[in-house]
Amino acid sequence: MTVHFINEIENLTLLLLEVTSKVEHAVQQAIQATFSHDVPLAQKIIDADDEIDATEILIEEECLKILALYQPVAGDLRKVITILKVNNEIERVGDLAVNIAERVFDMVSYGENMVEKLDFEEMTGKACGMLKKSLDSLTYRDTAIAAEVISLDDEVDKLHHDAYLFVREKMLQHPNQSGYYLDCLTISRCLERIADIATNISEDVIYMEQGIIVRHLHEGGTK
Amino acid sequence: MTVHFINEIENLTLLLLEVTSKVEHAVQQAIQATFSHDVPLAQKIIDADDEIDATEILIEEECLKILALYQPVAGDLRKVITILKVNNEIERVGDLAVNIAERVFDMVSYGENMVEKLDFEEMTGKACGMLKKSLDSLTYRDTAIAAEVISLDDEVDKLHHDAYLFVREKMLQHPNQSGYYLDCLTISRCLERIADIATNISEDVIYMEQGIIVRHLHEGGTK
Amino acid sequence: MQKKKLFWRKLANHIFRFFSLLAVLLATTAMLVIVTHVIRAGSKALSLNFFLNPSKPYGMPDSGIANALLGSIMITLGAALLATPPAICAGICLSEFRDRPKITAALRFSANVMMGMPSVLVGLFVYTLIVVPSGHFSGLAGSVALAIIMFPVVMRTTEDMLDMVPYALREASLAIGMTRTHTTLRIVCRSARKGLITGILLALARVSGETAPLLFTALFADSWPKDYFSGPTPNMPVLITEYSTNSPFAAMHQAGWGAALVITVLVLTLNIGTRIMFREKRHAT
Amino acid sequence: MKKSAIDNSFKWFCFFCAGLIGLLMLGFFIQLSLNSKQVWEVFGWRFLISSEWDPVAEKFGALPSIVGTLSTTLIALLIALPLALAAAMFLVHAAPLIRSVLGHAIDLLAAIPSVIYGMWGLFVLVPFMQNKIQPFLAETLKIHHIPVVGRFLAEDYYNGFGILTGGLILAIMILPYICAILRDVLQMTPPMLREAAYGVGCTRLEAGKDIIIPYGIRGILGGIFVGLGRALGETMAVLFVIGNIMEMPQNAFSGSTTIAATIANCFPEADGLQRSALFALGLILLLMSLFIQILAQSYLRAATAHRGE
Amino acid sequence: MPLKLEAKNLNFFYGNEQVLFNNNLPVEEKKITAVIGPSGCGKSTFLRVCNRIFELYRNQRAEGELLLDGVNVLLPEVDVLELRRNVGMIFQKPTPFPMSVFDNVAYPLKLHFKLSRRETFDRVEQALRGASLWDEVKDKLKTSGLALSGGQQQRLCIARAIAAEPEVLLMDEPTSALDPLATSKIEELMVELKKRFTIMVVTHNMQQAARISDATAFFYKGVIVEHGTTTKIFTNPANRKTEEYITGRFG
Amino acid sequence: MPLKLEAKNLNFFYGNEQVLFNNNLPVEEKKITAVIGPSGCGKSTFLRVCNRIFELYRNQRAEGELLLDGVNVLLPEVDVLELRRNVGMIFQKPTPFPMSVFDNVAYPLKLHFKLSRRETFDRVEQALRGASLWDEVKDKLKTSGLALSGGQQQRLCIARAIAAEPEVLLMDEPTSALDPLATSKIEELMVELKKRFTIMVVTHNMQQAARISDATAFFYKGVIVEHGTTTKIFTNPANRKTEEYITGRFG
Repeated sequence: MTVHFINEIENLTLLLLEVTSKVEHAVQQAIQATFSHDVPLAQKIIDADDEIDATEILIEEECLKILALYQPVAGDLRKVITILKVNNEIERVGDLAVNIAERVFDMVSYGENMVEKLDFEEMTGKACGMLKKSLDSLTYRDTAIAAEVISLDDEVDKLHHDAYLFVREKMLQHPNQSGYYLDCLTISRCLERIADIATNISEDVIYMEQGIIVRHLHEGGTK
Repeated sequence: MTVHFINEIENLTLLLLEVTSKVEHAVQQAIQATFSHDVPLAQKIIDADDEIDATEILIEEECLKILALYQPVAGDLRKVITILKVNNEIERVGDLAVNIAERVFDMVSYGENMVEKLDFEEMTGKACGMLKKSLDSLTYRDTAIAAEVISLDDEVDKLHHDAYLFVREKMLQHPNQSGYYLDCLTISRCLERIADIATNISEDVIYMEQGIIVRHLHEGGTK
Repeated sequence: MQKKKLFWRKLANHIFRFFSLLAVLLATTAMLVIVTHVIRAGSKALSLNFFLNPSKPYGMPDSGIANALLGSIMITLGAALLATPPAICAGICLSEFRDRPKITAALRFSANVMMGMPSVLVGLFVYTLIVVPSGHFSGLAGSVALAIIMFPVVMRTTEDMLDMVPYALREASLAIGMTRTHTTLRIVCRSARKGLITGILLALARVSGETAPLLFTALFADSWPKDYFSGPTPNMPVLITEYSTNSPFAAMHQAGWGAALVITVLVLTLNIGTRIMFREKRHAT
Repeated sequence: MKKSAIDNSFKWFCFFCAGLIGLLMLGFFIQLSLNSKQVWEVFGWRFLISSEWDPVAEKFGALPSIVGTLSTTLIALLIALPLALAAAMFLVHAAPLIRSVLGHAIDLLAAIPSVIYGMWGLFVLVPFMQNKIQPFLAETLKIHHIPVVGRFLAEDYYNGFGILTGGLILAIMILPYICAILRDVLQMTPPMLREAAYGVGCTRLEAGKDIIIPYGIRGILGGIFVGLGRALGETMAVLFVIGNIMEMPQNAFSGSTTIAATIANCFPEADGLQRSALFALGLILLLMSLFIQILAQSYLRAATAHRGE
Repeated sequence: MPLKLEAKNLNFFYGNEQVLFNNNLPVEEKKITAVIGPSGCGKSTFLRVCNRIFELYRNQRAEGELLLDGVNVLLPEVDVLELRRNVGMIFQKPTPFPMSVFDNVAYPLKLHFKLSRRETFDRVEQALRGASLWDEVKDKLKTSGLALSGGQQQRLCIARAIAAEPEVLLMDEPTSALDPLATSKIEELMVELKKRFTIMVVTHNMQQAARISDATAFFYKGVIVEHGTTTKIFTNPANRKTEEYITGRFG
Repeated sequence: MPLKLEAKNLNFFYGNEQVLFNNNLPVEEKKITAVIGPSGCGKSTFLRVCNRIFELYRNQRAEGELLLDGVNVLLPEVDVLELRRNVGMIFQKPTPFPMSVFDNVAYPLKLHFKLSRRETFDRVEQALRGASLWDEVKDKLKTSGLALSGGQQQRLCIARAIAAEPEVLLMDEPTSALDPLATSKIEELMVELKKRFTIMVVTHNMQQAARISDATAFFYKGVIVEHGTTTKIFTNPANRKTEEYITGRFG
């Protein structure tokens, strides 16, 4: 019956990859919407989250089903649990995309050219890249990639910190635009959290492959 | 062998309760530290997080062990998975407590009496109360409590929204203190997230007891 | 205390093992003595003529055992033909049709009792049943007597063998849509085939040496067994009896030993042959 | 419909065949009872306890035959049983090669026709008893001076025939027979039970006497009864060596007779009341063997049921 | 989903003792339905009603309806031999017939169909392939079926059962006498077979039921306490008894 | 942890065929050590070396060391009767002796000790309680051990084994002939027993090994491929073969 177990796991991994790419897309579009103050796009992203949530539930139920029906042990068990946890994380990323998109409604009130915009391109690229890579490490069971993702986290943290300083400075300069900059800070924080989530996923992958829990080992540094 | 399985699960639940009360305590102390600008206390909270992290890893390993050794199904399986997920959530609460405590270092720079303080007492009480209740619902397998927790989430959201409006107003009034109010907003957000986490836990409990995934069913409203 | 106990336990064990070895040696030597004597004494009588000529009254030359051998074969085969088919059906009845457990239990008990029936009584029975009404001894009466001895043996062997066929096999056969008869004959009996043949042949080997019943039925005659249906028929066991007890002459004794050797070899050959050909679980009876 | 008709007729045919065995058994009883009616009418129950057998005077009694039958059987069993049991235990534990060689030898010996034993008894054992054993007992051991034992073993003249010789030949005959049954019973002890016995620290003797024999006890008893029945009804082996004297035996070397031997011996020349007396003996033998068989079968059946668990 | 088999109000009696009580069970076509429950709960009995093999024994009787494609097969006018061709059965212990491997499979064909030698051979090969046994036995079709290993014998029995092209396969703990390796082969085979047959399998082994079945019925004391998809039963059973049984709280 | 039993360089031969190769296995005191592996991997053989029961058979021999409390019990000068008192064994099928329940347990006592009736009775009761059987049989101590149910028989055998106060209990698939309910009782009993005895159990059933054992040794083709705590083996085995075996990839 191992064949069937392997098939089920593969299907599940594919489903997870699919929802990940959707989520990633959602994050990128949300960032774009904040930049272009595109309310319809933001609304679309918020609406699309339902689908992502549904997929999360589906994956979780499948994991439960696999655990109940195939009762895996050792590596197989770790794989299922990892998928279960990664799935949870991915859904959180989806929620973060929604959080970003929600900011748009507030941001538009400040008008396109009224404010000095923050460029999230680099940060978005990095965070999404980390997410993608962490999922790659899951798919290809490659702990090297996972380790790389973990090391990248510091860079994103740095970018977030920069954004924070930028925002504080701007608020001092333009107190009346502080609402806008608050939104920017929220977005930055969301992106930083996406990077954190990618790190978590990578840690889970390392656990899956090697059976070692690396979480919290390096946290002292990054937090 | 069911006896041993039940014992293991009970021990695990106890461990989880213990770490939860620790985390709760950490949150309350962190809030107190922000209010009294108590840096040593904040540092203590941050240091104590290592222990919480260690317990999280321990609980997760125990869950994996139980899954591998006892291969539970049905209600038993849902219980283990719920503990696994709740454990994860609790650790996040611990991280949030650290986040709150970290704000203290920044806040002290504004001096005790310089700023109009935000009173987080009500919000902290509510959020921690929800967390406590959600764990009670897990312990007593009581979905009524879980449902109550879920319904309380809106109140905390409301408080967070109030805090947001308050912060924005204060920033306009005192742009030079905007750093402080940013910290306050962060704290408020952390508390709101604690409430969210309590809600998640309650949803997990409902799933455990009834096998129905209630997550996302009501999210449209609360997010 | 424990050490002492251990010593006595071990001593008792050694004594026991010695005694059991002794028992085996004693038993086997007794056997060897008999068998070698039969061979030694019997081989003196053997010659080609001994096998080719019929037996003749004392004093006549070229006496042999050919007629007795032929008669024995006829009587034994006749018994097998008479007994086997109904005995197998009777065994099938005991093993396959259990819906009347009381009747089958009674029949099984009868068969067991019949298996232990002293053969001399079988002789008496057939004597009054056939010999007296028909007015003469006959080979057929001998066959009937041997058949009566064979019948319960084959019947019980059949039952035992069929019982060894797992019940699931019957259900499996019925489950693919076979009839009951078909299942019994084609599947169950076929599964037990080896055991059945072994049982029949061993029963045959056993009755082929029976003497007592033949004394009352086939009797003996110094002629070719042409009167199988109507007169005394020569046969080996009675020939041996006649030659060894009822005759004071050494020459007759020697011929008797010869006949004894021949029948022993025949019975054992049949026995060994059966066991080798259908090597399966042995059965005591 | 047609298929079930075949099924039914086949079933009834089988029942008919099986019924034959019941008919046969009844037939034996009826025939022996009918033919012995005359004796029972003349002598009544005294036939059983009378020791006279005088065809000329037309006086018949069954006691000598019964005593001869029982005593030869008893001797045979006393000799054969311990040897058979010990030998069977040895065979079960012996190395595979020895086990199979000796085992087959025993199977074959059990198959040798009884007339051969009788003949060997007549030509070898009787002279041996006459020329060696009896003189040895009487002259070397002065057996008749020993009280009690002497009464049983002393005989004035040596002829070799008698109860002891009959018993011996029966013992030799049933030894392989019982041994084969016992070996089969002992071999049916599950290997795991044997290992369990050794596993608690039994020696071979202890395992045998406390575990293996009790486990097969019913089968063993059944086997003994089957051997007993066989000895009881045996004709030819005893006929040659018992002496065929219709008197109450005085001691172990007295010539005597058994029921089966009497029938075989006297029947050809008998008629009238004597023939009826022989049928009456037959009836007694039938009842004895029936009794033994009932015991044997009840034990054997219990044994199979208990193994079938 | 079309129903292949459906028990309606099925009751079963051993003499005066009732062992199945008002059983209702729909069995979907081309699915594996596992029947689980503690010893003596009537699960094997239920299976033995489906091809009326219980009729071998006196004092056993079934009441109620058992619909095969909508026809109540418990009615006396339904030909039992034909029914048994349509409903194959596999037993706990392998039951190869005392004949060659080839004849074992060809036997039911000869019984039920009039086929040429060529056709027979083809269908035997097909059945053996269907039972994943062909490659292992193609060179020894003439050897006795009893000479195969336990797992092979069981697959031979499956080949025999499917040779007559039945619609339903009943399996009564088909792997309980086999070692783990042979068991997993049989399990894989069963999943393969459900593409063509409707399978009902009684099993003691809950993991097995979980692994291979699509639907599960839980029997307790002669009553079907719960039935539904296997996933449902094993992750979220509706009945407390079911939950207790599958989590090992009893039985 | 103190080692109770330790195999060092243990080799085993059936005639000329070697079936165990250089086995090294430390067995901790008062723990349950499960021995798993595919059929024919030598796991039962390993157990049978531990009380030298293999010596019953010709052509079987063991080489190397098997230390019981540091003493190599394979040496001929070690008394085998004494060793077997110290190392009890439970078999696949229950093997009650053909005597009463009481005598079954009293037998090894009578064999090895000189005890008064009172003492014997007390120790029998103690052993039966230890095997969780006392309550079920206290009213029928005089009935035959064969009259008990399968699960009770197996517990009777356990009582018999522990009556002589051995130090090690060897169990060779002790539940493979039992139904699930009896199995779970035996498993609970085993966990109870490890408070007093060192237990080695051979099992086919991986779930069982997972549930009850503290340490697990995986045998493959006569070699101990991996041994360690059960948690480690079942969540994160070091060897690929072990992983493949416990996840059902083979065997």
